[in-house]
Amino acid sequence: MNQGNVHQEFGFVRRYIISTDHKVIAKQYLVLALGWAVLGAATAYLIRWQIAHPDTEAFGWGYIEPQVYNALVTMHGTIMVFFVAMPLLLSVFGNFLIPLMIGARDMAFPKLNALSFWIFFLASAVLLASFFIPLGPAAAGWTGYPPLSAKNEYTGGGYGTDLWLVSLALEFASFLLGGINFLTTAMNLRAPGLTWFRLPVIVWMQLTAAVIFMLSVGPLVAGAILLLMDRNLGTTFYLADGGGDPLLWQHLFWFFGHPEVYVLLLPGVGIMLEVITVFARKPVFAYRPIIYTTIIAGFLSFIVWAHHQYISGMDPRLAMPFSITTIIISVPFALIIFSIIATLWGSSITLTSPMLFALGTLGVFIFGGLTGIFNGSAPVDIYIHDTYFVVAHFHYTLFSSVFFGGFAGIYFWFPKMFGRMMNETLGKVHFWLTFIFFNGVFIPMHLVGLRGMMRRISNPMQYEFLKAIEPLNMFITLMAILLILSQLVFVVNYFWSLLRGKVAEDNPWQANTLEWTTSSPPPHENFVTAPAVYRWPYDYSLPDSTADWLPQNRSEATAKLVTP
Amino acid sequence: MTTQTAAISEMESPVGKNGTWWFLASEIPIFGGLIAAYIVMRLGSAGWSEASSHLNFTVALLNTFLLLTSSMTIVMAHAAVQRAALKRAAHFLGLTILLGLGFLGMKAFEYSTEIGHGFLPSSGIFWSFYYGMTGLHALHVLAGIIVNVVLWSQTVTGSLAQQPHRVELAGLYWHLVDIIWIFLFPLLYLA
Amino acid sequence: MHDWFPENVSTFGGDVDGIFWFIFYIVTIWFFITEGLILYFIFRYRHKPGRRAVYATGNTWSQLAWVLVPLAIVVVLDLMIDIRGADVWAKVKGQRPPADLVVRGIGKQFNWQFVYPGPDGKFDSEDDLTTDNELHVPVGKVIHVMLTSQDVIHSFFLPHFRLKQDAVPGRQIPVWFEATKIGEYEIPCAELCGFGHSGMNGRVYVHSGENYQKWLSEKWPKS
Amino acid sequence: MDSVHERHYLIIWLWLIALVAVSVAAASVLPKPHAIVLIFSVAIVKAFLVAKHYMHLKNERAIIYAIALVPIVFVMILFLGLVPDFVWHLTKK
Repeated sequence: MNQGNVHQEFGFVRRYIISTDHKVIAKQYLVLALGWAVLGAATAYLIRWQIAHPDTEAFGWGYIEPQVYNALVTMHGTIMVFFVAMPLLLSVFGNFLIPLMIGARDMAFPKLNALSFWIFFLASAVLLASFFIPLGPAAAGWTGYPPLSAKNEYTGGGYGTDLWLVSLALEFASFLLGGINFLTTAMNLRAPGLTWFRLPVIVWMQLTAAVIFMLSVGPLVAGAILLLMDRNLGTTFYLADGGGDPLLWQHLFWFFGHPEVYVLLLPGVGIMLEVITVFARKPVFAYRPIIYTTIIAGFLSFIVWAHHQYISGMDPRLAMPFSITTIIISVPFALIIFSIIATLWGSSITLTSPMLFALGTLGVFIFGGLTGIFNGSAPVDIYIHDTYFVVAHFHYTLFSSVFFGGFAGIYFWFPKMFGRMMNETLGKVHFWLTFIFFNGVFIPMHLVGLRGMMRRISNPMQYEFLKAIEPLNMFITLMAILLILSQLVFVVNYFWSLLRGKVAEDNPWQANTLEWTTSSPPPHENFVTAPAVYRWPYDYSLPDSTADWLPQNRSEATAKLVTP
Repeated sequence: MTTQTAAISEMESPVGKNGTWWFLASEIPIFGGLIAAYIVMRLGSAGWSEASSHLNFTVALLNTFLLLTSSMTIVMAHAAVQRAALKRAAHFLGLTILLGLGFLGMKAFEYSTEIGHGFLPSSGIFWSFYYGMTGLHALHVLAGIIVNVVLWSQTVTGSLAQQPHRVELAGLYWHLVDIIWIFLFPLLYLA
Repeated sequence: MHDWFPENVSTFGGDVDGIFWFIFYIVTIWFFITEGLILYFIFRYRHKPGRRAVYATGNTWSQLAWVLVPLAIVVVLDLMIDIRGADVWAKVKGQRPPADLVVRGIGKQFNWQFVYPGPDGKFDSEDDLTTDNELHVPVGKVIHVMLTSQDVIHSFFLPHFRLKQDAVPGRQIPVWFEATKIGEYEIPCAELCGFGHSGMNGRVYVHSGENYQKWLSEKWPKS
Repeated sequence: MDSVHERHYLIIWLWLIALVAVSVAAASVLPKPHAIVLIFSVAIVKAFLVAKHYMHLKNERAIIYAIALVPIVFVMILFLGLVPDFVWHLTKK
């Protein structure tokens, strides 16, 4: 916290490039994440083209060789999970919201925050560079299972896999530092009166996500170092010939990989919850149970990882214990979902575009959660493992959190971020197109999976038993292209609103959390006068107050009389 | 100045200490995962003890002594800087740095004799783990030395007097590196 | 609706499908309850001037019961799924019935190799027979396949038999199946194994007892 | 007061060195299984001494203990999950 220099003006570089202001850093992440999303969408398009029209020239690209196809699949997963979902959900919203929501001037370690971003930028540069080197980027799947990833002779690739590993290691370092910052900020810099149980749920979820990321990624960092050594120093950690074991990587990977799912899920659920309470004008139902179950779910996420490995050659006696924990993890999430549904009961709903996206998150996530039960059941997984059923399932959960949740967050906090409103009509059009085409892609994909179509095959027409689903695959591809194209509505809305949007009031949605008590956009160091907190963030439609909202910084004395 | 945070920060640890502990928490699974993998792989197959017997036990014992002592010296530096005895802190920090460099020097000597005897990272699964674990640990020692050198230079300029807690934070990290070695030593050399 | 799956031709395929449908009915009901409620609430509780939302925080047990009771049902259903699932898992991957025929299955880029022990019943002997991408088995007999891999991880997938198992270098993993129907079925690889992953495809030929004997006598004419 | 601190740190250091001597002696004298149990018990004691006295855990609040211990719990879980596949490994060739 430096010397209260709220009005100090910096030059362009200090303000936008090497800024240590958490709001600017959040926007830097936003730009980078949305940029990566374009590339992620492009890889999705090429993958879908190849599946629907195998071995024809993809429009705008050309013939997709099998080797290139594997690289596309690998990069799609890597980009979407590590370079879109993680920065968008954690870095953008975590960075922007945590200090504002707790009434702090900035993060606990602003310079470390900037450093996190630039390490992430470096990770991005390394991954991007791998597209342009001879033999192309990594092609061993986003899970990078050795031995395939351990020797170039197996993939036919080159240094792409090394760059992929280096890029992931950098990205993990960046998010570890980011997580340390989030946690310390929330522990130390909360405004007076803002107790732990007056924090907005999204802050709790961001913090839980930071903790489970921090505690799960270590073994994979170690695993990645070992894989780099296998590739470059001739060690044999993952090679059976030298006494190693390929399964070791899978355990280290999924010990991180499954908590990672909840790292991506919780912030999205948090956004959904905040947006729904605001537009339902109703307090979140079962606030404390939601927080407790969030923490329980975070803990449970560490004891379910082997459900990714039922048929991997893992000891079959491990399958049922992990199957039980996996299916039991539905309980905390069911509580959160039921509570949100209960929040909707007796509410007063306005269907703005952020609300539509938040409800979309809810609806889509329920579907994804329910299909997860199939995957979690070890015997069913024998058949559906590594098929498109799994692909459809995790797109239902992750697309809901990352894109529906992410869009809800962007539409909702855009006025606070940029001081202008986004266009409502375009927002609603964007929602309906996204919602319809998303389901158009992924509902049929479950059926394709149940027919047995394997993941990561470039040409289903090579198999007799998959010939019948060709029309379905073509339909999915058409829907996917439309889904990607309908995001243009968002792009137009985003840039138009940025330049020409209606100037936003400080609190356009009449929300209670602290970020809405300062100006839009907030000044450097966030608050002109430091806020004090008197209540929890969900006093919507409090019976005795005149208005149906009551910000956190209103004291008891003024609560009943004053319209905020 | 920090009126907004005064109410809470009185009850909580200082920012730097919380942040450092979270950082240590994120380091534990990195080495923890590595050690867990080493133990299960070793329990699951034979021949590791034989490979382990080629390691230079004396050097490792000396290194254990150096690192344990350096933990003591850095905590002494902390005690000194707390009562503004900057010169004494500088001596202890300097000693810590020298002990750390001594550790790395011995490690380098150890590596070079092993490689001279033909034991490379590719010489088998034990050697893979040996070089992987000690190498990663040595990098941590190196990072700690760099931090300590920065702090030492701040005793020269005198700026450390305003930031005495920095020695404690550097110490926390340094002790973790020491603790990791406390486990690596028996795992690799004694078992 | 039941032709969502390929035709089932193994003895345990029905059990796998059965647990699938068991879960399917449970989650379908939950799907309609939850999504139905959401839709109903969105229509029913749309903002109207003059009507305020109910201030319900769920802080009392009587309110919380609306969440906890369904949650208890979820727990019970979860356990039912696990208990039924455990039996099926044990049947497919747990204990294997005694083998009538043991074959080695070896994954390699990008082929399935099968090794038959020959008339002496022993592997690594003179009369072993190695086939590429062809697995010949008799109908109604218990077949054990000892899976391993020469290079990377492959996944031995018999969609019609509801069987899948990764073949891992350095491990020998046994799987079993018993075919119930004569025919020719595919054995794709289900784990990304390199540029030839797509198209890595073997065949299992399920013969009648007679035809299988004929195949045997073609391959080992001397004995 | 500070000289008290410093003497305390020195005493801990002597303990640490003594414990190293114990484990080295154990490795050369005791039969292997016993030695291993002793050596790792000693290592845990050493780590505990460093954490408690040098890292000042004895003066810290519960939250710091939680931050330090929870990762260890998760590493233990990982370890237990690895045992069946790599120690028992039914399917190893």
